[in-house]
Amino acid sequence: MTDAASAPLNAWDRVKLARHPERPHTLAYLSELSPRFVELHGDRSFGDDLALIGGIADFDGIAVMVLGHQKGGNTKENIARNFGMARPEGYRKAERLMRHAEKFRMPVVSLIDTPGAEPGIGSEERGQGTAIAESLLTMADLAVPTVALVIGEGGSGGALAIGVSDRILMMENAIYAVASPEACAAILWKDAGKAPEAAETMRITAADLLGLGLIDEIVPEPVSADEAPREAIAAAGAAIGRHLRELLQEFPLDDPAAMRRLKDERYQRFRRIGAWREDAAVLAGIANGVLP
Amino acid sequence: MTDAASAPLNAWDRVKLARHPERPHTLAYLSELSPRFVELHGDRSFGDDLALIGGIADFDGIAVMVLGHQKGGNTKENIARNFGMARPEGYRKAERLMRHAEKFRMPVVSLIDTPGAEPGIGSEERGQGTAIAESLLTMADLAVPTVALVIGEGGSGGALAIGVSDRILMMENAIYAVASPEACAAILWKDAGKAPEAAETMRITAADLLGLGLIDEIVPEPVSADEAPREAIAAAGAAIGRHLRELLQEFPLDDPAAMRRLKDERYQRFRRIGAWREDAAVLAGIANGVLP
Amino acid sequence: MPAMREFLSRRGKFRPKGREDETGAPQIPDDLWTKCPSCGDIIYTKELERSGQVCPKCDHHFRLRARERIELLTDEDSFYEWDIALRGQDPLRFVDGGGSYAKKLEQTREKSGEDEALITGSATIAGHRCALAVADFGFLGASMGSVFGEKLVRAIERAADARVPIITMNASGGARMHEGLLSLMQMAKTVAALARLGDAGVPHVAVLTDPCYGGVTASYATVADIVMAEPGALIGFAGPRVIEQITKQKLPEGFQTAEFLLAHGMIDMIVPRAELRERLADILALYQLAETVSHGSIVGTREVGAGRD
Amino acid sequence: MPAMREFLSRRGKFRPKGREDETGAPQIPDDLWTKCPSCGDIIYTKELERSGQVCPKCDHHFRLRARERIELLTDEDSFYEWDIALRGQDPLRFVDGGGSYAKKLEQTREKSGEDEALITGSATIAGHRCALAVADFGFLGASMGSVFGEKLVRAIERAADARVPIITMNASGGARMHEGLLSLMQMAKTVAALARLGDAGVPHVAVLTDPCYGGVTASYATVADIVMAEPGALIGFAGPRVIEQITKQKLPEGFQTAEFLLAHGMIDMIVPRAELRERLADILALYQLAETVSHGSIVGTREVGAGRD
Ligand SMILES: [Zn+2]
Ligand SMILES: [Zn+2]
Repeated sequence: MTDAASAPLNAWDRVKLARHPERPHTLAYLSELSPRFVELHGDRSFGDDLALIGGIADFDGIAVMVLGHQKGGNTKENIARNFGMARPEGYRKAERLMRHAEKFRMPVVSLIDTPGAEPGIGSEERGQGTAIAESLLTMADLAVPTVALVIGEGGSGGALAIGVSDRILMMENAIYAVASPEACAAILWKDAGKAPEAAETMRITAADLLGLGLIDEIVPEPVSADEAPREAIAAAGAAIGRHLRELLQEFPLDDPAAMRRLKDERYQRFRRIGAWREDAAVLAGIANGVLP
Repeated sequence: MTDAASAPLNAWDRVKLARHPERPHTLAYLSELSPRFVELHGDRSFGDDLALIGGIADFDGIAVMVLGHQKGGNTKENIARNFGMARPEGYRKAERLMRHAEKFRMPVVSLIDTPGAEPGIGSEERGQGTAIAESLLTMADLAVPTVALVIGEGGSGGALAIGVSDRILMMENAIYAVASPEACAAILWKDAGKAPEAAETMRITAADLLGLGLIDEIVPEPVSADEAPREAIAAAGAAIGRHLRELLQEFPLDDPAAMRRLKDERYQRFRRIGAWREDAAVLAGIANGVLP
Repeated sequence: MPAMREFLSRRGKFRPKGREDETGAPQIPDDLWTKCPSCGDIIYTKELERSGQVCPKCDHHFRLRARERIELLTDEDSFYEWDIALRGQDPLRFVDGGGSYAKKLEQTREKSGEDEALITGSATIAGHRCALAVADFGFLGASMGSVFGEKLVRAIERAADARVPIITMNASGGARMHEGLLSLMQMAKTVAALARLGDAGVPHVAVLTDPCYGGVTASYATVADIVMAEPGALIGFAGPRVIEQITKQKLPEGFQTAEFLLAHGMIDMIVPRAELRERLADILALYQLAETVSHGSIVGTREVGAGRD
Repeated sequence: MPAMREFLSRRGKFRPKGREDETGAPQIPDDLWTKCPSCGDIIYTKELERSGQVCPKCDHHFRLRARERIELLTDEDSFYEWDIALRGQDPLRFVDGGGSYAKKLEQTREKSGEDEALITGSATIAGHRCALAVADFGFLGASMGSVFGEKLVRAIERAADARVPIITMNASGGARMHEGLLSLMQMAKTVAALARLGDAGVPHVAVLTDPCYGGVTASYATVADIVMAEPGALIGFAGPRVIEQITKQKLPEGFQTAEFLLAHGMIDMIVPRAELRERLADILALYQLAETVSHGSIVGTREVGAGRD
């Protein structure tokens, strides 16, 4: 996998790297980056989801609430962690911890790494859609600075649920997509085997998304994170720390006006997203009070 | 049951009246008192509890959020309504609707009528204690006026969960107790048959509780509500309406300072409750820096 | 009230497109008779039209196009459409087996008679002013792309400014794949707009209709202040076939129906199409009453026994 | 900081009552050997004392009296008790088969060596100042009566004023029946005080210990910002016998244990007694750090690889 140095990687290569079993997951980041992490469990209404974890960490002298999808390092762990696919109780835990962070004025750091929210009977019974939507709503309105880093797979709504952040970063070999390339290929090509083509046209790599203005920064992986996890984590920690400090400087936590500005800037950030044009002839027609 | 007119009723008589199968329940009050009621369902995470209902009602020209326990009028209904014993999802629905009321500045009217929160395996699994506690917390801090009326049985924490109100009223033949007389007798007398004695010494009637300063007003039932439901409901409606108007006058909904005062007065109301004394000798000892 | 003036002035001044404008894929065959997909009954098409496309025998609610819903719901001539000049782009230069997204958009506009999958505007319902955002399943399965999101957010912002409730009527087959992550981000964008609407104390009522899946279910539609659904509508996050494939389990009877969601606490009520207008009018009246009372004016006087019995 | 001064000044100036003061019903027989009720092993009593009353073989956590918990948890000589003059009353003139509540209170004070079921005060844990409220199951099953509620609320108010976290260590067998509705209302009273503590942004950490039932579980203890429990502690709303009687169902294995609550999402963590002090110190340090950072001061500098591995 040292192709990175020689030939440019295509989107499908990145997909494989983003899913690489040796790639470090959230707990590896925490153990490397925080000397003090207190994990908090449970949604207070149904269960505790091990696929989406959270807790308070001392991150370089800042008390932050960390939220992150957690994949396993082997099959047994992956079964316990549901392959990083969170259930409604995971998103409800995340929402609870976001409110905790707001109450005690802790910035929120999200580490995104999921194939997507779990599709399952129980998840539908307990309102997977509603749980994700409520997490989005809470996060959009949170009165503390928030930084998200996609460390592996950023899979659809299940990823975004903890990613409505003031700064959005991606590891160089991470991906972030509206659907898995396989699902996209199955729907639009009627052939899941066309996933590599789908991956390309979907624009899911860090470079693509930086180009589209959807993310703020790429954390370089000169050697991919599965091969050099500590180096990748250190670079990620440095980037997150820099953004946190910038945000805390610009938006002092104890200044209500700054928190309103922060929320306003976050709103504008997402408000702008999209590609559209306005048909000049129609606009002229409206202005003149007649249809074009 | 027209003894009321002739001889004074004892506590156990009131228990029987409060539980009388013909006594009107929450929906009867709503149908009599509101020309427009939109029931809202569900806790948005697990289920919909038919034993604790809620919705927006036009109550005499005021849009209010009504919450109430709902018993059935017959066995089949009682099974569907779980005999008015709410589950955690009932209290979570109540909490959700309280926040709805606060968001849209609607006063909250609670109609209390439950033997208690359901004791059951599923209820424990889904956190009956936590659900009640969160309902108490939300209600204690609500920035809209709240009026509670005990229409039948006010059974323990399951009743109080929707009763942390600015005004607390009781129907003349309602009861309000920390535990059922049967449970109290079983524990303290080791004999559930001593329930009538327990009922007496527990001070659970409206008159007792008015005397203890725990409630604000008794709604008279010249004829008990099981025999004259429309009259009882009309009297209840008049009392609730009067308290609502007083509260709205004293605490205008669009005045944030008034809402802070309202919350402060509510806090002081509950803050005061209890019976204690301070041992003068010990106080003197503390003042002098020595133990008495 | 400058906000209210703007709320009204942004309309395009023209009558709404009628059903006769729709050239492509009508839900209802133009024959004399229509077969109900639920009970199999053969229904006189005119009768179906009179019932708002509800099967008189089994109560099956046929899918409706957005403009049909608007017509059924709003007071006559009260609908003023917003943002009719907005057009989709092909920001990713997306190409699948069938060609480019740009071409597909063009074809879909032709075929569906609509410019996008969401129609927004202001209207009155039984005299109550509201903002409306109605999804059109006939336009690329009402997938939420950039224009969908932008139109919805503009409608929410106008509702917030004018302090007028917004009603969304929702359907969706899933994400607009062709717009990639831009499509996913519309979930955050629309929900963020609702957060501000909520801070302003303005209500959002959502009506979920068949089918409602994916990003729409996982964003703005389910965090409404009141969520209702049409009888029998299928509503979920993941599609039933995906769930069946992945879990290898048989799905329970009635899985993901509106009735299933009600039982699981996810929606406030199920409202038959015939009662929708009246129910929404009730709700709008109650919110209006709350607004009036919160500004210090109480109109009612206690009349004992003035109830509904 | 006048608030902090008051926080400290309200203490009674005397050393905490030691275990030697307890005259009645000691949990641990004063013999050389103690039998573990969980594994049946015979343990050298002195060893049990050294382990904080945890069975060295099966990890069973014996119940502790409140002062034993305070001794195990706090820095030496750091505990200053509050409100030692508060005494219960008999407001209902409650009489059961055994006599009056007034008499029962008197007897219980004699037997237990305590004046009420809750002991409050200020202390430091590994140098971190906090308020403490510790329930004593040996006093009428740590039922929450008026004095319990009043002491707790005073402690919460002092914690809010001084902006110092409060740690509650909770156990309870249920309501104080003898105080009737006054007892029930302590649920509202204590939770209302916590609502204000929360508005002030001051944390509450609750430790649930065996057994914890009824009003305490349904009020202040479970709405803490962080809820932890001792291993194996039984925690619930309704008692297991009541549930079994009413439902006629066999209770599932491990029902209402701390581990059951963790799996069902109700608590944040299970902390063995031996680790409690350290874990609380960590949490207090993190909240302290948050407070410092929120006032604009960041002390750390990024050192790559400064982690725990
Ligand atoms: Zn049919
Ligand atoms: Zn043992």
